[in-house]
Amino acid sequence: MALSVATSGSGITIVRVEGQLIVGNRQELKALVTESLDRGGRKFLIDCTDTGYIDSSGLGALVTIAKKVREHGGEIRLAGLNEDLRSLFTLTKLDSLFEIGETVEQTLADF
Amino acid sequence: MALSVATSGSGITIVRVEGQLIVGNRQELKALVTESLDRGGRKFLIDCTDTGYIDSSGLGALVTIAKKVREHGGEIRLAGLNEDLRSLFTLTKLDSLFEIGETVEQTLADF
Amino acid sequence: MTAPLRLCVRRGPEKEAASPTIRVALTLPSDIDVIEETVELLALHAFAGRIPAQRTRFRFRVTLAEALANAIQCGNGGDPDQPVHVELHLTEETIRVQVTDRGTGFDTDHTTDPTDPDTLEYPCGRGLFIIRHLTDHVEFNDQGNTIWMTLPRS
Amino acid sequence: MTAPLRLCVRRGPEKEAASPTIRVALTLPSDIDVIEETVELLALHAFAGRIPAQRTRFRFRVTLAEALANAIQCGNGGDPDQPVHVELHLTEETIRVQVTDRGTGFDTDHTTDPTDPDTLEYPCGRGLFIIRHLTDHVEFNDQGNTIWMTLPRS
Ligand SMILES: Nc1ncnc2c1ncn2[C@@H]1O[C@H](COP(=O)(O)OP(=O)(O)O)[C@@H](O)[C@H]1O
Ligand SMILES: Nc1ncnc2c1ncn2[C@@H]1O[C@H](COP(=O)(O)OP(=O)(O)O)[C@@H](O)[C@H]1O
Repeated sequence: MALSVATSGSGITIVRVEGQLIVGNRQELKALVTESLDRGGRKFLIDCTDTGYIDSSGLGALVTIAKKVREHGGEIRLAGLNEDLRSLFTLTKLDSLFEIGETVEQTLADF
Repeated sequence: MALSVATSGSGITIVRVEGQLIVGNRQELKALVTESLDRGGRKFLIDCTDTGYIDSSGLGALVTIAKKVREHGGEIRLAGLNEDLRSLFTLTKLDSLFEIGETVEQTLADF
Repeated sequence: MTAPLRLCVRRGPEKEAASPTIRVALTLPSDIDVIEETVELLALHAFAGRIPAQRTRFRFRVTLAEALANAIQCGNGGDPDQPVHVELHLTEETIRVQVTDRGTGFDTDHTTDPTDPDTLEYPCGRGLFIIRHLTDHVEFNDQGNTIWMTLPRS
Repeated sequence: MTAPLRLCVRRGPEKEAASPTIRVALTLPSDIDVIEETVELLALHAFAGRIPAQRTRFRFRVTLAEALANAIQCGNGGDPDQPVHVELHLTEETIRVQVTDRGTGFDTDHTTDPTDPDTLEYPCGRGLFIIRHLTDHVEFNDQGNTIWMTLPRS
């Protein structure tokens, strides 16, 4: 997995997850978002356009991150999920915890 | 494996071997050449352009066929062998028993 | 040379494919960092010579990753010296995945529902739930240290 | 939205591939008509995810076909009820092929040279010679009903 972070002109922190988000690497994602929160970031977009698959630990990490972001008065959205990834959120009902947008561009514009 | 037979304008029987020439199908080739001999065919070209691999039974079948053809005063040539197939004949020194031409066209012209 | 005249075409005996079961086996250390590579390696064999549906490939990868994570973390307690054994039994239609750890197992009849509003925000407890929903069939041995999952191959 | 500014790129831990040995196993009936299919099936696994040299693929297919033919015909006497067991042990660099039949074996030390002018026109006796020349290494068990052949994977 590779994570890359960018900040949009409107101050949204875009975290791009390339590859698998699984038990072996979910901590990296948590650490990265925590650092961004510490630096004052409050709006987060997780870009899953190039995400392969997510396991239950990866989903767990996203839940934990979402909680933390909300505790800081922030907001987190997901975007770019393909049908398979989307089905994981529907199955686990986590789609009720996360705002899941369509493309990154669309989700950024709506934020 | 699939065998197809054709006769050139100059009366050469061209036997095309598609796929593997191995223990499970070598009898077909023997039967086919024997029938051609019975019908008076004396010049044979085995077209290996689309042959995958040949096992020791396949080589053995070719040796038997060559003998039979020569006993009938005929001649047999091979053509279209790729490097790998050619190496089998060099390794087993069967290249001393068979005339091995280059392309089918070239070998037909030289026959 | 004039155009050759086709006389006949014969095909060798084409046996109805007996479709033998192919077994693919692999032993890995209890290290969560090898899960991803193991999954990719086994996916190559699971679908060797095939182009399965995108969804099939996804189901295989997610459920195998889950089962390996449980075997490594819950079963073997993350002790890298304890091996995890994986086998795929491949038939024409299905993949049977077997994952065995060296642990004492657990009560496999006890299931929890991670979609329960009370526990929805828990970070854990979704693994077996996902496995049950993304496979065609799940079974455990009595001890609870072997899981068998059945998935399609196409 | 203006162009996003790249802040950092992190990569997860990439473990030096432990390169586990993968075992692929298959049992077939003693029927020469299943050799071709078995060879193709096992070639898929032997080179899964790889694009080996044309020559490597050829060597694998020819020598496996030879070993299967011997096991079926010499070892099991062509009795379709007698199984032949094949295993591939795949490492990063090599393929170890194991073929076992139910026969009584033979004197594996006794080798003949089919290129001898006296026997050059014999229809048989080239199988083991080809195996010895197209593999990197050949071994038998003491009984002579198991052959191990080592070949490259690339
Ligand atoms: N291979 C195993 N060995 C021992 N216990 C296991 C094993 N697999 C699962 N479990 C038990 O089942 C529980 C539920 O597993 P799971 O649904 O995957 O969620 P999680 O692993 O996130 O807790 C685990 O917490 C563990 O107690
Ligand atoms: N698996 C086997 N079981 C018993 N005998 C075998 C086996 N493999 C080879 N042999 C013996 O070795 C001989 C030489 O084999 P090979 O070189 O393959 O030539 P061929 O099979 O054409 O005779 C065989 O004729 C047979 O007697």
